[in-house]
Amino acid sequence: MNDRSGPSAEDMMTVAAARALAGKRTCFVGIGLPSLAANLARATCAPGIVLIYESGTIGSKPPRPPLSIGDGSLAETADTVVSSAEIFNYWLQPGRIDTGFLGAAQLDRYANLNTTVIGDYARPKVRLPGAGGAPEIAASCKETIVVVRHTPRILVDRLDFTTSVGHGDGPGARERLGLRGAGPVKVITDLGVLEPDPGTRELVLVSVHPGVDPAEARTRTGWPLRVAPDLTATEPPTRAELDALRALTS
Amino acid sequence: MNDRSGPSAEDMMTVAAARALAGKRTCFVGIGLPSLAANLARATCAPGIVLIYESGTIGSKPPRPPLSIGDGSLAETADTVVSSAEIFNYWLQPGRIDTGFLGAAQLDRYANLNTTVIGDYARPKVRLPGAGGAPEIAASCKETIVVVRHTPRILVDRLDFTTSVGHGDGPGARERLGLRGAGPVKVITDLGVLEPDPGTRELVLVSVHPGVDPAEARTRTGWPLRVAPDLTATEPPTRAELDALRALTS
Amino acid sequence: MARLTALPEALAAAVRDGDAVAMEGFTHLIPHAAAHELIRQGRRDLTLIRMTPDVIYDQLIGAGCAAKLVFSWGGNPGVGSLHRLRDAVEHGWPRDLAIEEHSHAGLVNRYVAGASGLPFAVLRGYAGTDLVDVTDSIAPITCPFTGERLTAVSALNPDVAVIHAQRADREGNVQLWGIVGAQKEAVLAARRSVVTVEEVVDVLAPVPGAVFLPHWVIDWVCEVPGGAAPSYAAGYTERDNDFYRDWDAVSRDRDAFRAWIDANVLEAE
Amino acid sequence: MARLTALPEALAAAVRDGDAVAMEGFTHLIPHAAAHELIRQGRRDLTLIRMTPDVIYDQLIGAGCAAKLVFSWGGNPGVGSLHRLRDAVEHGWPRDLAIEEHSHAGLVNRYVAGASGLPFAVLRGYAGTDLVDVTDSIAPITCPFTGERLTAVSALNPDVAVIHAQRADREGNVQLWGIVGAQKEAVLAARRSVVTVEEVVDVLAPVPGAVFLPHWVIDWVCEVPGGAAPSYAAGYTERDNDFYRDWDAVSRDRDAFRAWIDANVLEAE
Repeated sequence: MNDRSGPSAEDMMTVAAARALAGKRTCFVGIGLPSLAANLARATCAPGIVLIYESGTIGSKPPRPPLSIGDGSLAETADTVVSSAEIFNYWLQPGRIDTGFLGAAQLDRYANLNTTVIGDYARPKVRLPGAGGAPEIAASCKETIVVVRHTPRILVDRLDFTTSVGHGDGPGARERLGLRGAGPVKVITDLGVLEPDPGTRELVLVSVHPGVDPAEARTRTGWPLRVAPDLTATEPPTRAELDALRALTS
Repeated sequence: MNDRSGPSAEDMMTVAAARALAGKRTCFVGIGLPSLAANLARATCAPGIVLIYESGTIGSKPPRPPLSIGDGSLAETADTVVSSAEIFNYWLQPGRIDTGFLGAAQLDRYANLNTTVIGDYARPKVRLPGAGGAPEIAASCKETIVVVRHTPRILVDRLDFTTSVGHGDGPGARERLGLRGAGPVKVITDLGVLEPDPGTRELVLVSVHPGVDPAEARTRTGWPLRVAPDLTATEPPTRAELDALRALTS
Repeated sequence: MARLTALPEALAAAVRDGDAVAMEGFTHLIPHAAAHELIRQGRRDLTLIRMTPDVIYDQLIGAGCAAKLVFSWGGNPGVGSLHRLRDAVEHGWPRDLAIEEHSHAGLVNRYVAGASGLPFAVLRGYAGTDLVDVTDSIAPITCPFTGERLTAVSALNPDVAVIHAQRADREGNVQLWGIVGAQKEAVLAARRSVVTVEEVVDVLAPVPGAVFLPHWVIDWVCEVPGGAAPSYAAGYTERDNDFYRDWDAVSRDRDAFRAWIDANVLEAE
Repeated sequence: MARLTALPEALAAAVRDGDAVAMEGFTHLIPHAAAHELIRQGRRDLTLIRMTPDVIYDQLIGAGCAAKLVFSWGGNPGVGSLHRLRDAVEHGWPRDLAIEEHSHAGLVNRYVAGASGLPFAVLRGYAGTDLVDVTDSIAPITCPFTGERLTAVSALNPDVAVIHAQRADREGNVQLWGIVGAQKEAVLAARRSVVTVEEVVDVLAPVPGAVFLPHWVIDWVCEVPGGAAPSYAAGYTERDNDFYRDWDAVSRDRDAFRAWIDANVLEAE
């Protein structure tokens, strides 16, 4: 990648996701973009953040984002490595982790997530990887942040399958289900940032990335996306953020 | 102790207990006499036996029997040390350990054990240490061996408290309670060896140690002790057994 | 009691057609050599159990060894889909594949219950998800103290667990370290177990973070250096990330897949 | 977030009268120095929780700090009775002591449930024993898959966990090894935690078999060399078996006990 190139939409999404970790102590990291963003946060706004991977590594400090969740560098740089049983039972489930980072193949207006199938479960059009750690990350982290590309195939009116619960069917849903974390507080896309309305829990566009027309975000959303009256523009990536990102991905 | 001294009743009890481990692969060891006997077995009839202590040490090979169940030598000589949760949940509970060695303050004719209180529970005459690992050792080992001194204060008609279940109230009791191990197969005392009758599960005197009159064993038992028609005499300790015992205790 | 044998002999004795087989290793120490041997031995109708089916089960499924898959995340980590798994689920090729799926937390607790000799485990999980409707091994359970409603999952006790580890000694004690996943639980839950190792040594020097499995809970130990490739064994081998990336193209195409299996599994030994 | 402080300051902040306090360490790494500090601070009405009350709780009970004891084996290991515990239960001296007792398996699973954020744990235990009649935190539970009846125990979430470990780094990460007992579970189950350590070091070099507790689950770390005596810290100190044997005579007699506490706890600092 050319060092002089401006930030892409993807870069902006990663930077915005990294910024969401400022002030957080611990993050349960999924692989892919969440892992890149979490490591960018560690290099910029959250230098002391403890990254926890579902492979059981606690306090991983990989020099480069790993390809897989089980890459050797995650274990070698970790403060400790625990078993799969322990990472879920002792560390994730009790709600001691501040932030969970999730992706999804489908997301609805309440930030519920599908990573299981597109189409009918018994005869799916697309068989997706499935749940992994997501349902319990979504249930138990003090809050979650979802990172997805902004297309109407992903931001859908209705999920084909509910793999992980966001805000369920609206106010009070998480409490009724006994989910103790606060659920998704931000959905970060390549166009902007969505947050749940404090009253209805429906996702609202609160910020657009530099150069993005809010109308484009609405067009690319599978439900009639509400736009916050005080819609803001995302701060563009700083030189330091982009340098740190390049250092991680070059 | 004088190397020339003959075997005491206590020595005989220890040797008889050690012999009961011949052919066993694994033993869950309580502290005190069970630990001495298990280590004697390792030095004599069961050289490869794996000793497991409830402190979480698996494969301990202490050079001398430890004072406490947590002595450093147990961990230092172990194949591995696991947490308290793991030793009970993964190793004891599934029934993968051949023999459990137990002591008791009271034992009844069905080899049920009391290690909790003498007298009334709320205002006990003697507050004993309590359950420890015993209830689950008694429940889950493939079989258990109980080692007690032969007095009517210990071998009682009725327990003041049931801490650990032997053969319950007789035939079928363990099955009804869902206890999957076979329960006590031998009670070894300083006078002889008792075994459950295959039909009634009541303990029967099957062997007396050298020089012991079976009448004495009956007198020193708190219920009318039955004597096996084919009562045998315990083989006296061999020179090798006594030498090994002296080496452990000197 | 562990026996040290050659891998073909161990698997021929341990795994029968129709068995439920757990081959564990969470993106590390994945027992690929053992999977290839199962393909060579022509095993059929297996229930394959694994948190992360990964390329190893993509190969077994594509080779027609599996009737059912029990899993919690079925992708090629960091790359994308498992195309042989998808082809089986989406199109029934080379045969229909029954699916029983969980979250990681649920599946690992099924192993924990199995290793603990319990019929079920309890977790905070699945509430509000559609997984409860499609998976029979999930049920609600109520706390007898607080009345709170939680989730139970039934125990998993595979017929056979197969894992890869760094080392064993000549008695068959096994030592593994790095990312340790659910291997201990899988072995302790299973009726029989086979462990392939990078090397057999005289003495297992203690290693920080190592899991130790004593010889008396293992049935077969087989020395298979590199037996985790393209996965890795921390301290011995590196993960072959290029293989995982390249697998995407190989596995997308049925003929390319068959040619790969022919050349790399069936004609190899 | 761990703060490195002096022990008196940490305990004054962490432990209040009436708290439920778990001081763990299974016959190893027993936090005796912290117990002595609690006696000096005159704490009252504590619910003391510990698998093996041992000499440490004999002292706290005899000194009148405890209103209740939750435990699973209350003896002086290898020696005999805990006479101060017995005197409290049998004669209400120096005050009545409520008792909640379990088996080891039951009590450790209560910690496991607490550490796991669950309201209860399940085990095969207690069936046929009288413990079920005298202990409220035991209840029957039925497997939703097999109908089998098992035993549930309620979660333990102490107000404070106090443990002793070999080492911490300057950030407050803690490392302990040897017999590791239920310390990790006690700390993870507790609302607050205090860890005394043999030494604070710059870097925690990995040690085989070590448990690592990250700084962000610990509240206070205090450097207290020898803080486990007469228990021991593997790699640092030896168990003082003579002390345990001698304790029998000291603790049998109320006056001898009080004199010992005066001389060795109250007048020491």
